[in-house]
Amino acid sequence: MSNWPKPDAATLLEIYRKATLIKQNDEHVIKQMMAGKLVMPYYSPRGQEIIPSAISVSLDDDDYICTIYRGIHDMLAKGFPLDEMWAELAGKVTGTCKGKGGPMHLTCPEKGMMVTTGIVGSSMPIATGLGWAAKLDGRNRVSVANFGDGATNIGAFHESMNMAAVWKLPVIFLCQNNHYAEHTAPEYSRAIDRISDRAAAYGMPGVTVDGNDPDEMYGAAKVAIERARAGEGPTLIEAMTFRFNGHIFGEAGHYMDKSIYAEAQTKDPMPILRARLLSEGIATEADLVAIEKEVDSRIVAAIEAAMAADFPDVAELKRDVFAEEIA
Amino acid sequence: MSNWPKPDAATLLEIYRKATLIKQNDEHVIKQMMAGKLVMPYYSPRGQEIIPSAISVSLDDDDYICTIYRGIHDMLAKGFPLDEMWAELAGKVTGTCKGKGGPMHLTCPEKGMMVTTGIVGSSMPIATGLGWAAKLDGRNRVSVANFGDGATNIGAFHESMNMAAVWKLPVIFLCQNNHYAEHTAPEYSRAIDRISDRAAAYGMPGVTVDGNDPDEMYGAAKVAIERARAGEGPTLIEAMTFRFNGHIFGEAGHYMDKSIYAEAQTKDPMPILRARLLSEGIATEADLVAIEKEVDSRIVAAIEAAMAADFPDVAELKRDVFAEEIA
Amino acid sequence: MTDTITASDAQASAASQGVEPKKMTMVDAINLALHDAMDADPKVLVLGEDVADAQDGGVMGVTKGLSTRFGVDRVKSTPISEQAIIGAAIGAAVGGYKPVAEIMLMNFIAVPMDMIFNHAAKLRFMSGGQTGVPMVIRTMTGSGFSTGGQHSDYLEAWFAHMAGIKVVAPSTPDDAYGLMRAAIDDPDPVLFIENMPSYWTPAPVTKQAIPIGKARVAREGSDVTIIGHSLMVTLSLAVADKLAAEGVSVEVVDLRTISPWDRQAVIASVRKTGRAVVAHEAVKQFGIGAEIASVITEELWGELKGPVQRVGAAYCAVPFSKPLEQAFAPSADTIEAAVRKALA
Amino acid sequence: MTDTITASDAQASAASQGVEPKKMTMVDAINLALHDAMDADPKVLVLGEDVADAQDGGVMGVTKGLSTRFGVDRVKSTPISEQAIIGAAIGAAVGGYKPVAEIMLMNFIAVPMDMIFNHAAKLRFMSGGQTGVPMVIRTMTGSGFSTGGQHSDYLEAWFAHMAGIKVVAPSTPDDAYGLMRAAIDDPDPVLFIENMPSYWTPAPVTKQAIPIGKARVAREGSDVTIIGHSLMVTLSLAVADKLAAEGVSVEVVDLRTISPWDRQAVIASVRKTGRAVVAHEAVKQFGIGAEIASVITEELWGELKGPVQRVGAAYCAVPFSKPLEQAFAPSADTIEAAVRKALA
Ligand SMILES: Cc1ncc(C[n+]2csc(CCOP(=O)(O)OP(=O)(O)O)c2C)c(N)n1
Ligand SMILES: Cc1ncc(C[n+]2csc(CCOP(=O)(O)OP(=O)(O)O)c2C)c(N)n1
Ligand SMILES: [Mg+2]
Ligand SMILES: [Mg+2]
Repeated sequence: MSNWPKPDAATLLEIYRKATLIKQNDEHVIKQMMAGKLVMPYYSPRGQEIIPSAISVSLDDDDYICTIYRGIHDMLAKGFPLDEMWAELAGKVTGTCKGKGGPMHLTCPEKGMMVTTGIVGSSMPIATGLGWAAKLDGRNRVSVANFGDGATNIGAFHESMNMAAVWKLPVIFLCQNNHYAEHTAPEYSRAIDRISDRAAAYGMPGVTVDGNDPDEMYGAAKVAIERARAGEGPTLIEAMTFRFNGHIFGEAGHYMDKSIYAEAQTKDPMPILRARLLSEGIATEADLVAIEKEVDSRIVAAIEAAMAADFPDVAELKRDVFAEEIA
Repeated sequence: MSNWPKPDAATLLEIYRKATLIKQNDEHVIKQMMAGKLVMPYYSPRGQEIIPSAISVSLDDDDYICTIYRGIHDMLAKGFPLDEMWAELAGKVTGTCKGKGGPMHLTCPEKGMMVTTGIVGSSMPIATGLGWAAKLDGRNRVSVANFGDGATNIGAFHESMNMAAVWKLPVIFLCQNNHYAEHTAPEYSRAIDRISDRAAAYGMPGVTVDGNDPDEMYGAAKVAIERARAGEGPTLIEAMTFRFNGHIFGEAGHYMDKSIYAEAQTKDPMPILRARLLSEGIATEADLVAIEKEVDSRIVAAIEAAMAADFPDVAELKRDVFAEEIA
Repeated sequence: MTDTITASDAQASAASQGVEPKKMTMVDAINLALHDAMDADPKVLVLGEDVADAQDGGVMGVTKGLSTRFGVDRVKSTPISEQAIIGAAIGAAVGGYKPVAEIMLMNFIAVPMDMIFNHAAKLRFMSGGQTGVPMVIRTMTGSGFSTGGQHSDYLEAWFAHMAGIKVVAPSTPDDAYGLMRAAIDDPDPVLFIENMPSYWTPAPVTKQAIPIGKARVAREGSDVTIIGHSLMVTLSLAVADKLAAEGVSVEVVDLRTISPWDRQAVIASVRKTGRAVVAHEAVKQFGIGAEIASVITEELWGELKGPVQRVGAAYCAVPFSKPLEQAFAPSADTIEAAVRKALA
Repeated sequence: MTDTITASDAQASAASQGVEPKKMTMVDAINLALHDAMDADPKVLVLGEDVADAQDGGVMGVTKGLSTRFGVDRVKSTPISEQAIIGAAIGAAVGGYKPVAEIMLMNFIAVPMDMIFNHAAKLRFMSGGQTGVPMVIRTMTGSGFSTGGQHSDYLEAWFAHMAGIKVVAPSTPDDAYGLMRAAIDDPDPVLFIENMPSYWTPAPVTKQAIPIGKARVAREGSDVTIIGHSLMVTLSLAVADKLAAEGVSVEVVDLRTISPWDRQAVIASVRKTGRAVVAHEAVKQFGIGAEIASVITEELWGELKGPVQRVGAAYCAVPFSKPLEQAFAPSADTIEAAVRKALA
């Protein structure tokens, strides 16, 4: 909306840097999976890069986020350390979760990356609780709950939106609407068009933005974050986007409507933002290539370290079940 | 609303007859409990008599209803046999559930009274399934889900409202808003005023009516029922009312705001409807006394039969666990 | 003697009808059973996330073709709403239909637990038999696919401890077909546990209904009995093969139905062998093996040659990292070790 | 010798400090424990339906006074949203607080099962120890109050079978206080099971923390051991009294913690008596008694004088009608019969 704050040139470049990391990381993951070097369920965020990049520039390490199986973009944008992420994907003891969590449970509290869940809808109640903690801390922290469009039909969405609104918690409910929920198109799962209209049921502001547009996404996020930091309560943001690599790595995608897919491709945010940075003179081709190269070499280094690291010892089965190791 | 159908004189009298049965039944239950002759958790519907009475006049035995622990009014209005109800309350083998269900699980399929649940929110998903069955039957049946205001904050509400809307099922979601949920006033449980506004989140019509007013309640119910029978899908009705005897028999009620209580009492629907029937010349005092006496004697007879009946045999523990008796 | 069905019975009976049992995968066998059941009874319904053909007939393709053949009124893809899925199934069942609801993975069954435990399993009893809930809940699980902590738990013990619901778990395509037909025809709720590791191994399918509540002697033996279900049966048969070479004769009993389980068949087998091992992939502590071991011990007090051995997963969430995941769940080696302990 | 705490220890220690332990009900003991814990640590929070004083401090009054004393930011009455209640508690715990969440009755715990099973119990493990969930879930149950099929089930077996969560169940006001303090201080999630039949019987409260994972010999004896928790301990003590008159010496072990249970203490007791009865109010089949009986049998093979006897509820929903409700749940008579069978 017209009165929303806009990202300045440096911020736009930072958004591009984060988004590039996400996109290139995705390409490397797929390459490693094709080569059989990573074996895991993989939910590619390709196409959704701008959303977390444009919100994360307004967040600190101190702010909390919870995300889902398709959340590697959220984590990278939030500053998740690459080495520990790759080691975790490879199931190594040097991974952030010592290899015990894997891609669906990546966690990094120093970066505020508190919970990654594989259960649809479950990021929201927990993010609500983190919002309660943030409020009690009195440090203007916010808590961001990431989830998909399909997740807005599950009970946990309703309960946590309502509780966060009643308690005026500093939570941003960030719905990344990528059109599909596994194989399900929206007409099979809800009888309304805009998910953001659901916010009214809780007395919460709700807004739909083009999640691929850094301006809109940055603006909506910033407004919601400030509102939360000011103690005015939660906001629902519906960020429209698309996932180009289907639900899970390896799926056939027959359920996808070809014209919808083709139309979405014309809106791929990565080439659009890149072209804009150049056309608006925010960066030169050389600047961007430098970013892309630097990002790439960081990823390659992380992969190498991950592949060289050790697997955890089976004694780990008895650790971290409880704080005290079990006998 | 102004274009809603209005109950004619005979219908109004029928509503009064049902409501009187509910009110007098409640008085008898309380009397028996005070005398120690019934031992059970009892959730009095005193004050909510008009809601089920005014909807039931538009329902057949063939139509389904699901209700909750506070549901004896819904059942009586739907035609639940008095003898079997009282025998069930007394835990007798002649009870509708052979004494195995008790007050929170009264069931009578011949009258369409399919499920009574003690779990908040759970009447809704099951009523949705009955709506699916009704739709498949192709017999213009409808399914009514009864629930309280507090239940609208639980996940099952959200999921079933959404599913019923997407599938265009013949379900009436009937929220009996009696202001409190156990000891909780609305300001502690939702940040919006009208629960019916939640219907928009599902693309479903939602309406708030004075549940104590037979005209409004009859009209809203009739419109929703016809819509459902016509295959146009579900409706949410929020019927405003009050429960005069608190949440559960025996509670102290300290949480209740005295002025809210006093204000609600001025709206007690029973004396209001009675006075109206007289003032509009729909019935004479003698007519009404006759109804009240007849209702009373039916209840008294049911109580006597219930008290005289036998308890079930302990062998019943092995029956009805499965269709086939267990060894 | 018990009336347990032995491995060869079904095939013998198929053979006696001159039918060559076709080989198919468990996925295809379940798909066929659903087709046949929907064909046989118009009251049979299917619902769940992505189950209709516009959604590719299920993420694993188990329900492929059903909506095209039987229509989208009877085969409904749902929103992601597990409570409403089970609630809708309960309501349809109470209303006279026979729904087969899919909960994609067993871990997600924690979401609609209220619907299953407080409602599906109890409505018949609480209504004094006036209503019943003839529904099937299909769900799938099984570790070994690097899916981490929330996608491969076995939770059969929760449901076995729940009065009013039956629990079945096929280990072969033939059982998957037969148990599915029986589960759909059953007047009470049945939890049908599929396991991913057994999904794609073809085996003969005879298309016979298999009675709920009856175990199957998957292999006869005389020295020790292994009792299990799902993948554990396959692993146990491999252990039996291996030990046969050493002259140890292992009997393998496939529970098929976990609740109500076939005490008679299990007791008969252990009475014969005098030694028992119970294996399940669920966490060992407080798993179903404890009940089975307890009953064996109670019934055969003084007849056992040693304590019943129990095999189950480690007490932790399913770990992601391959070596941990492998060490977490019982393997043929773990079962073999338990058998040797039983024989010691 | 085990380091089991005996009934007299705590009182002796209180007495040695010259303190006369005050008598109070379990409701008051829990209320006091919550007050003391909130006083001792500003990170302790309380949430649940109706828990604040504007809502009368809980429908049973267990949380009375807390919000008045500690404020409505730390003591929050919630909407009826069990998933959000547990989710909020998990989030607060991960964020450094120590929430005590109330799920009013144990049957309602089926609603937030996903939050408990897939999240609270697993986050520490799945994060490789980076996060933890130091929360307590208080819940209450117990039949005998004519509440029918959905308000009085015991479901401890579900949680005992779940890695990563502890389960405790006090049988006395003293244990209720001590276990609550320990549960709140514990770095991991603890399910705290209260039982309504024990709510209003006053008994001395010494205000000592009671270690999680340790059983208590509630009565010493030499002929047979009864193992139980919650109300079963009270009933077992009555049985012990009665049988003492006949010259039978019954030892009663109160588990206090159901998971991880005190194997050492239980085994030591049964090694001494040679006979065991395990009693719980939950449905017998696949209940916690099966695990305990199995472990006793495994550990004391050859030393037991007979099979472990198990006592539990009938396999059905809790019935409403009084005679059925009484026959459904174990009573002193049922336990006595099992003890006699163990002695036979
Ligand atoms: C409670 C639950 N039900 C079902 C699933 C299986 N599942 C995994 S992802 C998914 C689709 C989610 O869609 P959406 O919320 O739109 O997120 P997206 O994957 O599109 O990012 C489903 C149904 C699950 N993980 N959890
Ligand atoms: C899932 C669940 N949570 C909590 C309860 C306890 N409980 C019983 S009635 C009730 C209040 C319900 O209020 P409302 O929906 O407004 O219905 P009312 O009783 O006012 O008719 C609560 C919290 C329950 N039965 N089920
Ligand atoms: Mg999506
Ligand atoms: Mg209410």
